[in-house]
Amino acid sequence: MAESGLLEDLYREIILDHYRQPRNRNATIEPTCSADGANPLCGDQVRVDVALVDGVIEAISFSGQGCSISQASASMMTEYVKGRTVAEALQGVDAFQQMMLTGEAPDLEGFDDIASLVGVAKFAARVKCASLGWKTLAQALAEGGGTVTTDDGSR
Amino acid sequence: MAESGLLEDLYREIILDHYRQPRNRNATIEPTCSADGANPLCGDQVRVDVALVDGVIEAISFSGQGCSISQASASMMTEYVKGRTVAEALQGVDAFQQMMLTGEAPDLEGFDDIASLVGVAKFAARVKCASLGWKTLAQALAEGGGTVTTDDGSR
Amino acid sequence: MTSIAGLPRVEHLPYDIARIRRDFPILKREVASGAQLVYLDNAATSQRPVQVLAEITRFYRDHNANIHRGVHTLSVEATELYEQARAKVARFIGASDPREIIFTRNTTEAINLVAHSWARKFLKAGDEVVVSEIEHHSNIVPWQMLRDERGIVLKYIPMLPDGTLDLDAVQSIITERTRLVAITAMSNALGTIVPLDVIVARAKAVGALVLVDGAQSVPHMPVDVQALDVDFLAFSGHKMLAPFGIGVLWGRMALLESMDPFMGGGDMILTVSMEQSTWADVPAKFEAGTPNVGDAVALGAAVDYLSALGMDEVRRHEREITDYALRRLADVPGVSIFGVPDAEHRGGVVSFELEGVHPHDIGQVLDTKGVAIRTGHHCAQPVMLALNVPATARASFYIYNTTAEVDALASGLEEVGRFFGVRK
Amino acid sequence: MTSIAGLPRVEHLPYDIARIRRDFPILKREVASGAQLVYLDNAATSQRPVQVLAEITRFYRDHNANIHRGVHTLSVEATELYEQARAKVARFIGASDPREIIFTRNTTEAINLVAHSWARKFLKAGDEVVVSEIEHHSNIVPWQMLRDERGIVLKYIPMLPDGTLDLDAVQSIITERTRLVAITAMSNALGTIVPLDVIVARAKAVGALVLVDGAQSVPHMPVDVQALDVDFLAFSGHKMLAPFGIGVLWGRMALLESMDPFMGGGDMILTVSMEQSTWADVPAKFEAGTPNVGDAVALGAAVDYLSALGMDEVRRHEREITDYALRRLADVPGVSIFGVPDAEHRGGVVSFELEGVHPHDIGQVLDTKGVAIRTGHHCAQPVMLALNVPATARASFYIYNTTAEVDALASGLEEVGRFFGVRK
Ligand SMILES: Cc1ncc(COP(=O)(O)O)c(C=O)c1O
Ligand SMILES: Cc1ncc(COP(=O)(O)O)c(C=O)c1O
Repeated sequence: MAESGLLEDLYREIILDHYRQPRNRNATIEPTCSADGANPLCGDQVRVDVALVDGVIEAISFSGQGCSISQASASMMTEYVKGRTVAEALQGVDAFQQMMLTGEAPDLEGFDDIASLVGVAKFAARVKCASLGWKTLAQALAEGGGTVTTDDGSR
Repeated sequence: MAESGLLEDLYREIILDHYRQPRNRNATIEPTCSADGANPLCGDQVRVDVALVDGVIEAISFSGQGCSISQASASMMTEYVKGRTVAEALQGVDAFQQMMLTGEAPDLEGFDDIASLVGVAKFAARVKCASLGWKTLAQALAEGGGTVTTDDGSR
Repeated sequence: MTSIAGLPRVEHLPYDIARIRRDFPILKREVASGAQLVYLDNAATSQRPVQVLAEITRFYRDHNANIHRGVHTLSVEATELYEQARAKVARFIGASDPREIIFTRNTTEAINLVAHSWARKFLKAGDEVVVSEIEHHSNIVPWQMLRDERGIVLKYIPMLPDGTLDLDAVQSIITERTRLVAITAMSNALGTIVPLDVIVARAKAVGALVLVDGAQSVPHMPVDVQALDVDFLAFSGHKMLAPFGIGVLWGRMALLESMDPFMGGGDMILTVSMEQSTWADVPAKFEAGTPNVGDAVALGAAVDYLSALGMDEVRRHEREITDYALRRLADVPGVSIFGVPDAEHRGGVVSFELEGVHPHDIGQVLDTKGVAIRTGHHCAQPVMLALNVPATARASFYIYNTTAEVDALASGLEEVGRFFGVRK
Repeated sequence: MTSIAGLPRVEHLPYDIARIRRDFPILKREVASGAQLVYLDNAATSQRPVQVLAEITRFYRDHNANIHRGVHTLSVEATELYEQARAKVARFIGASDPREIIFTRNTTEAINLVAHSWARKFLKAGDEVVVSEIEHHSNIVPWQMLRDERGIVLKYIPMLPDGTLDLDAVQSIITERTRLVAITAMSNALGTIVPLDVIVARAKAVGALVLVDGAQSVPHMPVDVQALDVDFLAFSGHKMLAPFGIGVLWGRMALLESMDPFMGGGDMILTVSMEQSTWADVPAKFEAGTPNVGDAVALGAAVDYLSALGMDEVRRHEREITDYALRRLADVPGVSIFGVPDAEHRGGVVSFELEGVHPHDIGQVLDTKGVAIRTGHHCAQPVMLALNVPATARASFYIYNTTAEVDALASGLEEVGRFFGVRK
């Protein structure tokens, strides 16, 4: 069916897998920095806790609630950045944002699962969901932590 | 020409005559009551002064500026009410308003010239011009005088 | 000013759903997946019939001009059409005087107008404004802004778990200090029909005014401002077959006359000098600048369309569809429905959740089946908070919806459940 | 949010008046007398081309939905179209960021928004707002209301007898206490083009902001907010081929961000709880409630239409017509023209009087010839006061007007003179 094709574009199996069995969700870690993110218009909320040791993300946890896309994306994000340096993590954030903008998956080591989210770029309303975990991570890594929102006043 | 017919419907000869030679305009009288009227959206202004003796309009004057319709109508009004009782004058005001509403000339003694304004009823935008003098007269005759406007907030 | 008596009569038409659907060509549209549209997002905005679209085009193609008291033919015609639309709207809601109809952009502007022009003038610190917990943000935020600016007290009539208002609390919450009760006639999030009579009675008893948010009631059921015995009514054209960009504030003439203007500008003045200006009469006083003439005229056509169907019939149809939907969705595994269980006390709005699936995902999957529903907080975050959910999925009906479309929704939901692995 | 870079390019079209006129079927209309319409009331509102009307219909027939972040196809499409229109408008006036475009109902609302959200927040008693004597009421009354409410000082740059501003006075009137200069780019009553550079330079020198009322400039000449170096620009869609009901406030992003919301309601919030709400980002913060999506999209089409012609060409055409009209009307017995004598310094607006005939009567008689002009105070009573006339007659031109239509006006005026017995 035509519609199934479209659906599977968005909801790849790996995404549903992360949604049903999120990684690093509510993990018990001792965070050195944290941030909260919200997409109030969908009701998506996420908190990202990071344990940084010598510029390397030793441990990470996310919590919150949201749609499958936002939850799966946050789960994949934690898997990707764990063990990487802050610089590498931020590069990942950039690569992700770029993918949402262009609809093309980047050629980045370790990004294979994440690349399954490329289909989201076609669904303008969902890009904010997918980006939430990543933006919140960037916020946590930035000086001071704090709160981000993916509602930029556009509709 | 079709357009000429329409035009002459509005601007009957008798109207133009009153416009060019207004009666009781800037007459010197000793008023017992007065009122100002304005149609600010056209810039029409009129003042009506009345000398009442024992309930009879002994003398009347109007002044101000405005389009041919408002001036001619005020002029005709003064001719009509001079020498009549207040009750008769107010009956005339009613009859005039009625004519503007229905587009039919009333069968009233002394109303022949005034009936030439019946064509105005077809021109919604001009009804206010034609009514100005009459409304101002009614205001002058009412307790206290004062200011009226023919802008009723409609367009 | 056009009078109500001078309006042409509206011919009554039998309620023929096939004919009605033909008036809405968009219903034949396919979405990206190739599925045919099933439009169930009517509480957000309705679709527009060809009659209304034709009226817009006709206005602009044949009569377009600015209405500011022009003397030329087009301007006279445009003015007449605009004022006729005002009279049609007045007749539609039972107002006696067309001048009591103020054209605004939407419900939101209508409520803000009252907050600005009435409340800022007449309320002082400590005065109470009462709203309810089931209000749309448009009937909350203006009062919060006023509270923060002027120190009025804002109180809420609480919502019970079934989505109705706590009517017992009405007596204690509306007090002698209450100056205004601003209340929705129907919740857009849950469909709850509010028993306005109870609230109006209490408000009258304490001498408070009543503003009704009719955004969801005026499009869907008979509304008569005289019978309601309220003071203000706000609603939006776009939810009742008219274009975006036109809404209405109705108010009692004496009240409107007592109020200050809202915005300043052309057309709301009597005179302007460099020193001082004086205001035009109602309704012009509240319609600063060039109004949305074209869409007001189209609202007149929308009102004619609804009147031809008859608002009793509209309500009957929606009640039937809603009743069917409530029963049909209850059978879908994992679905729970929020709000009152019977269609008698709710409008054509069904908010629900599907166990284990976020509303956003429900909406997305349904979209691939052509089924358009709304997901989110529906601009009613206090309701979401009270229900303890981040968002809901909402299907909402209008004159053209069919039971077959409800079936499409139900079977779509079954597939959503399968897709996300909801256990049966 | 749609970016400017992502917009399709607009193909340039040669300025072919016959083709342009075919896009406006209303120009073939006859008025009651049977005469063909000669529409010379463009400063009040323009006519709309078939392309714009088709866009309205297309939007409602194919894509209509509420844009409030819906997940279904129609809502996504409607949102895209709405945001694309925002980007088109941004490109049209040289704004770098589409988010700087706030959709309002009209110029009047745009100016009131600044008075409410910027001035009420940042100005205190004694602060000065400077306008000019040739402003439209929409750029006077909001400041008078603010003055009466907050004790700001309102000052006027005087008009000289030829309808231009007294530029010498600019230096002394705009002072160190001036916080805002709100000034029209072109007078709607006289057509005067204001040398904004002089005023902007002085405003900058004292650190005041500049708001430009572009209601008459944006439709008729190239306008680039970067080049103008101003802070706010307000204009109306209905004067530039778009429908009624849609207007624009452009503002510098940092300014817009610093401002309070205008109205409260749906879509301008980030979160709402019963206790407190937080605001959405610009532009949503200023667009409370359901926006006029359909007419915004149509404004996008109007802007495309004008861009295809090229605003330089539009201005050239109007200058030619105006030049012709100034010369042609000067020959009509009894006519005197107000304002600057050359078309170089005026827009396509010619205000005049005819000796011994009230403007109202001029307009009425011309109407029977099909010639539609505006008569009255043109919402600029201070100008009327300065000219010492109760009203004027005004002809105003747009892209579709021809010299033949100017001839129709002139011969119509000759007949008016004969009819009312103006001596030759
Ligand atoms: C110079 C000027 N400013 C403001 C306005 C007000 O525009 P609107 O009525 O569309 O708000 C107009 C329109 O007549 C105008 O010409
Ligand atoms: C109950 C209720 N009130 C107010 C509104 C706001 O209407 P608008 O966005 O047209 O101003 C809505 C629309 O969603 C509503 O459903």
